[in-house]
Amino acid sequence: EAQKAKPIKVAAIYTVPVEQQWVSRIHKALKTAEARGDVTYTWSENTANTDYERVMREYAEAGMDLVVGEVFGVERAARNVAAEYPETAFLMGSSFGPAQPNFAVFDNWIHEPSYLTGIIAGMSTKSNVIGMVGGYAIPEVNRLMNAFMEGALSVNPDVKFLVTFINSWYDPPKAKEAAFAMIDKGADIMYAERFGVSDAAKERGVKAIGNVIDTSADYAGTILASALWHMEPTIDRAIKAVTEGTFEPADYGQYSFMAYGGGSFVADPALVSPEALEAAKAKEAEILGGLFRVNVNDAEPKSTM
Amino acid sequence: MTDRPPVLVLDGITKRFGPLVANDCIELTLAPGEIVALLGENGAGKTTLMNILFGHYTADAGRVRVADGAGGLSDLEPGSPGAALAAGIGMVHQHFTLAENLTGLENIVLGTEPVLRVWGGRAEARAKAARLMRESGLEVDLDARIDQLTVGERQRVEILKALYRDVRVLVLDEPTAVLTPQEAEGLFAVLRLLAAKGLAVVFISHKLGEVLAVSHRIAVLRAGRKVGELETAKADRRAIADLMVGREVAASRRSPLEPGAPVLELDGVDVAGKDARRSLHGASLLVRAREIVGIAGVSGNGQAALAALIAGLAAPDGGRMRLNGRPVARHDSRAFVEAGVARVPEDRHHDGVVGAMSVAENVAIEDIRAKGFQHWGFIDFAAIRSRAEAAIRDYDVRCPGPDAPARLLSGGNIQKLILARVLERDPRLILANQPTRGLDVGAQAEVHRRLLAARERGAGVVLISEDLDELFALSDRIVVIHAGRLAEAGPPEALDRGTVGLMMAGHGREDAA
Amino acid sequence: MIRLEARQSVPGWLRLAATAGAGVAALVLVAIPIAAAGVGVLDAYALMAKGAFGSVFAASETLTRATPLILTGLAAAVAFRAKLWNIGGEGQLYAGALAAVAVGSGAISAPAAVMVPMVLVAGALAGALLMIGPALMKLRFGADEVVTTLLLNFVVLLFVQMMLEGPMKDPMGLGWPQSMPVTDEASLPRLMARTRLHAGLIIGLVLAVAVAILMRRTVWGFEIRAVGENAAAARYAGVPVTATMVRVALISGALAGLAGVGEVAGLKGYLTSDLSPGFGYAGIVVAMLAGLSPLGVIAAAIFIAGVFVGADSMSRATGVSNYLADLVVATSLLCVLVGGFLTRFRIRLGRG
Amino acid sequence: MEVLDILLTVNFWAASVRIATPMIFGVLGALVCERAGVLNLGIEGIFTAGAMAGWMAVWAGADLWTGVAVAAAAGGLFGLIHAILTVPLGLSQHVSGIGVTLLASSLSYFIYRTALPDVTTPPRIAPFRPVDIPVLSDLPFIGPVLFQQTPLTLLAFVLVGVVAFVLYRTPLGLAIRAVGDNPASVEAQGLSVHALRMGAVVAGSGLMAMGGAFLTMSAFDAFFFGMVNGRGWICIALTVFASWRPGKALLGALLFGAFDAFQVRLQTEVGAFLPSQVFLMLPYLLSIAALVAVARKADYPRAMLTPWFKGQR
Ligand SMILES: Nc1ncnc2c1ncn2[C@@H]1O[C@H](COP(=O)(O)OP(=O)(O)OP(=O)(O)O)[C@@H](O)[C@H]1O
Ligand SMILES: Nc1ncnc2c1ncn2[C@@H]1O[C@H](COP(=O)(O)OP(=O)(O)OP(=O)(O)O)[C@@H](O)[C@H]1O
Ligand SMILES: [Mg+2]
Ligand SMILES: [Mg+2]
Repeated sequence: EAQKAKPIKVAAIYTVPVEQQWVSRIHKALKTAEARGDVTYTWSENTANTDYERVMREYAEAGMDLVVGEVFGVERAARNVAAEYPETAFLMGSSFGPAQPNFAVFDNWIHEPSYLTGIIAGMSTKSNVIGMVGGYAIPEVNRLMNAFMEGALSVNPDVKFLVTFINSWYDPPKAKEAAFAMIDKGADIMYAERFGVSDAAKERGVKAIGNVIDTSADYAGTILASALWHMEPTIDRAIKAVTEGTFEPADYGQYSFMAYGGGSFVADPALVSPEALEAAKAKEAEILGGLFRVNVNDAEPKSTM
Repeated sequence: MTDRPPVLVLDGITKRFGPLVANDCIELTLAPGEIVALLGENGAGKTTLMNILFGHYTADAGRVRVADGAGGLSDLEPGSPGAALAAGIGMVHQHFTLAENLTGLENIVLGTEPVLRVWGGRAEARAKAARLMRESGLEVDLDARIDQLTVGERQRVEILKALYRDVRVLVLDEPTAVLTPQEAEGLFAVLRLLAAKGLAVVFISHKLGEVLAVSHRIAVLRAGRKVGELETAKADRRAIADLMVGREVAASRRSPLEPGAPVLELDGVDVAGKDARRSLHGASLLVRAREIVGIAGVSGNGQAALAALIAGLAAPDGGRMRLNGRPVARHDSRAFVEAGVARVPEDRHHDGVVGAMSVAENVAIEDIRAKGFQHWGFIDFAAIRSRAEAAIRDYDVRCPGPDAPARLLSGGNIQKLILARVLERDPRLILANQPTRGLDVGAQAEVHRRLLAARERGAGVVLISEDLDELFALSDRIVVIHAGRLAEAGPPEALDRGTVGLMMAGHGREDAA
Repeated sequence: MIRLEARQSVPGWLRLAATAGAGVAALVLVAIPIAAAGVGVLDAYALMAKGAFGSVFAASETLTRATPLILTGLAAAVAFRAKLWNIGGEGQLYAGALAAVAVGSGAISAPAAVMVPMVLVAGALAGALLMIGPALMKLRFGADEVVTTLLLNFVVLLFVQMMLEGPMKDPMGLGWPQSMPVTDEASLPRLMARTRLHAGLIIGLVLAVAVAILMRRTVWGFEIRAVGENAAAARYAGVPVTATMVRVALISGALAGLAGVGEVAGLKGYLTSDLSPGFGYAGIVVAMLAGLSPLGVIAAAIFIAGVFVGADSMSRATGVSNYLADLVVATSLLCVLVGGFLTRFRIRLGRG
Repeated sequence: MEVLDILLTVNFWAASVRIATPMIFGVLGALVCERAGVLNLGIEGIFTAGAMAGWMAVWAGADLWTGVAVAAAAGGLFGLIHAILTVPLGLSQHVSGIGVTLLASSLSYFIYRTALPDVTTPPRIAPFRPVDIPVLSDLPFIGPVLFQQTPLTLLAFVLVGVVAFVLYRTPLGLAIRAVGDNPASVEAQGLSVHALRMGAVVAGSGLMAMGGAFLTMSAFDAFFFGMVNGRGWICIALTVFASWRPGKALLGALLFGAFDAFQVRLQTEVGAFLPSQVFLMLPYLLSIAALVAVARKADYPRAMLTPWFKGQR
């Protein structure tokens, strides 16, 4: 394949608005690349799955070099469209594997830092009740919740979990109410998969665990630890490959792992006990050293109370 | 009286609806204390003229002038009922303008209070309404919601509403159509009283007797034009009818016939309705072929329940019912139609026609599933059309054509359409519920002729009416309904109106006679 | 003073002029946000036209999006004719889709000649069954169908999600809540290579004609119209009102169910809980725009689909936020609504 | 017993009231429109517009109550569009309503995105805080449930009384009730059918928008796409349940709030045994059941959906 002149043309297709935590990470990485001058960047947000295929085609027809997106609802169709436009590189969030000739995949593989936040939570809870509020019970969410629960149980077998799904990506008031209900039931740490949960925690003076994005500045004194996702390693690699003409339909998922800097774990030393922090750091080192592998479990997590 | 300066002048009023000229350069002058009757066939343009006067419609030409305080006349703002009310004009509408979710009192005070007032005022209003009721004899329960009232009671509220405004000019558009004779008499007394105090009244009615009894002057409209005006004192029925219709209206005569086999038998039938008005208690009734049984009664005494029963819309809760000598198996409209029952509903607009559908479809609606009108579920439009054309021709239904929507027809023509629909099937039993209400003299005579003709062809007829003249003229026997109970009064020849009136008020046959 | 006067009849030129006028008005109004976003207005419109009908692909996309709208539009048109306010097209669409995958994703294996009709019937049946509840609740208890059908949309969607996370989950879906794919035998054939056009469009067109015939030419249609226009008079004249209502409910639900079948067996291949971006609700708009005329539904559906596809594509080509597409659809919709008004009435100034 | 435990806690009822608050505004708004004879399916979009406009005003520097006023004005503006289309022009209330929903939400999103193109985490405002009312807030049970809420919740309760008072105790309310039942009754008494209807739709839409404002200014502190999440539609349903009465509207909204609060709590109680969707369905199914129970007595504004033209029959 031929080399391409910078900036290459990149388009992104999101099925949700760019405020959605998940998508916001891709958006941010692409914005950064645009600011660096590596790419020109256009995007469509809130694109219904019904329209996804058309939008892919339109971008491909428009001569995009790289199309980024998430094809969870349209896996097969997306692969078919991609195959028709071999000149365009596709990098898509997907639960499946890559496909020839030009369809690479990624996913938010931050189960590792999630496990570490679980350790923090497990050692920090006094009531031994942890609340978890999710949007939808989809693999991308379940996986992180399960890793978190496993991490917590690994240090505190007595901990119990409350799990609720609110069936919406953006209904913070509803998420907040769900969180309140759990705090009423004794949860003293809230796993904040959605906007609204940390708000409830802060209002009621309990702690929260962040997910995907770092919100500790917005909830001073509330966020114990967060499992963060960074799309830059993934996006930058893809951009580089496309620019150099070496793009392969690979699985970029690994670049979300901690080892590549795609996932990271942060904790607030002011709120977390030194022992807990130490335990998490020790586990982090094991993970980075390849001595420990966090399980991937996509099943819907259930309350254990 | 007419020498006084006028309180109201209609000057060259013209109104068109598309190609139709509903009012053609009409002049009318009204003096204080004068009762003017406005006569004309259905669709002559009476209501249209009054609607212009009151501001519901805007005239295409001409103006309405009302007396101002200074002794002169000034133009009334067109198209504004508010302005008309402010000028002291009140109107009792032909079709009720009542909000049914409000009480009578609320309907009366609606629009009379400052809209943005926050507190008070209702007590005086109630007192005033109560006084009006006492004075006029038009009694209603002011705190009952309108939808709980009978048509007659609603009409009383409608009249009270206009009286409440202390008007100088009062328009009454067919106010007596749903009142009992006694109520109508009460209303006339009030009108005379108010007129004596200077109220000017426009009174519209199809009942010539009333017109002659109450009015000072008569104006006649025909096809949108004013064709004559005369002093009531110098008028007689025949002259008026001639003016209105342009020809003489002959009354039908009932010829003596020997009744045949029973077509409808009710034997101790009970209907448990929502309230007394919609209930029957141990009602027994026999209707034979070739006879007309007239049901007399004050509205709201169970006529609705009886009509629903005979129309097949309701089943009895007790007792026995037989049609054509056989017990009724299914109480539903279609079964009754198929058993040869012709049903003429009381409210022709509500129950009689589907206004948005064509005349032809409305003629065929009872037969649409019959052989000859459909094949394999597909409608035979040619058959329907030819049936409709025959109906329009034979029953003189005035309409733009079989494809015109039925809502464009006037009430009288809707009634003819319904008669054409139900009588063409050669029915064995006919239910005619208030068949001539609101119809002009010509249309009334036509309906009467049709019912008598059906009787001669062998049908039994149940005629429910609040018009005693009609009952006495058509019935072979009169049965009185009161509080859900039926009482045989006998053949009209052997009866006088007083007896029937007393029976309608709840007295037994013996003490009434 | 401004007065309105109903027209006796609507001349053809006026209808055309009003539609054109409405289009122009919509374009003028939409120019405001486009210009506000810093894009050349004329360029934007050229791009919009191109995006909707400018190529075989664009036109095929418009028709593809119109396909479910035709069916949900018919569902609403039939029901509204009888004054049965079925707002539940969305739920019935999902019910139809669910039934289609239940039957068509391998549980039964048979040749296409058997499978395709079976999938269609299953979807129609599911949509129809879903309407039975609201119809009976209305007829039996007087429960307002606007509310029951509306609320059932939420219930059905949750039920679909439950099925997709439970018994109907694709074991090969890597945990993602989606159904097993519809087998090739059970899929509706594609109409054209390299486009997404599928046989659902033909089904929609045929059914539009069928519904038109049903309403105008048959006894059932007659009874439906009579019940809708005046149920009291219809009942009085012996029309079986209850049976007609139930019949209408079933037909309406079945049509919406078929829309779901088309989307899942013709377009996507498997069911997810985001199958429809509100096709059921859009069907109401389509039906009313068409004046409840079954054939008009076709035009209205293509109009709505074309405006959306064109505006969406334009927003992408110009880099304006793609929320603009919905804004254009909404504005066009309201303008067309007003345009229809101008054909029915004459506006007169002053008196005389 | 666990279920009973839920029902006996103060926090459960406080949550019910919170969840109910936007619905109270919404149902009141829908009720005012429908009482005047106009179905307003624009509600879902008007909620969104209120949520966006109120929040954005505060974000741009206005104080909270100004934000509420801005939200109400935005709602009133979209109400005016619906009113013009459906009242003097007499166009289909269904289409106009859905059109207004589409217009109001897409315009809100478009404005939001145009104003904040590069935001991945929505900016926040300082929202309304629960107020402490002397004596009342300290009452046992009632205090925390009713009087430790934010001012908007208290406003919602007050508005129930205001709407009820206006509808049933003032000439204006009388006219609104009449015009929704039979416009001819109002016209014949010299009042303007169109002015009454348009006024009611504008006012009702303003109320609806305040429900949206509650979401971004009280329940939460930022604006999100799609955050109204069907609440408007539920209000349309609750209006029928409420039989178009303000008191019953309050009851219906509270009932729905309680169903929802209950559902969330039940999910954590027995969520391990049943799919989460079963709980989420609960409020809808219970609402349908409640409707069926009261349906016979439902008292429709008879002229609803029917346009009125002067001089036409
Ligand atoms: N709103 C309207 N639109 C169209 N045409 C109308 C309208 N109102 C009245 N007309 C026409 O005007 C004519 C006169 O009607 P109008 O109601 O004035 O008759 P009327 O004399 O009151 O009859 P009736 O004695 O039956 O009450 C009718 O034949 C009808 O064609
Ligand atoms: N919506 C309408 N459009 C056109 N014309 C109408 C409409 N409604 C009524 N009309 C006309 O108005 C006239 C009067 O109508 P109305 O209902 O008062 O009948 P009517 O002649 O007064 O009959 P009746 O008083 O005996 O019931 C009718 O002749 C009819 O043609
Ligand atoms: Mg008249
Ligand atoms: Mg008349």
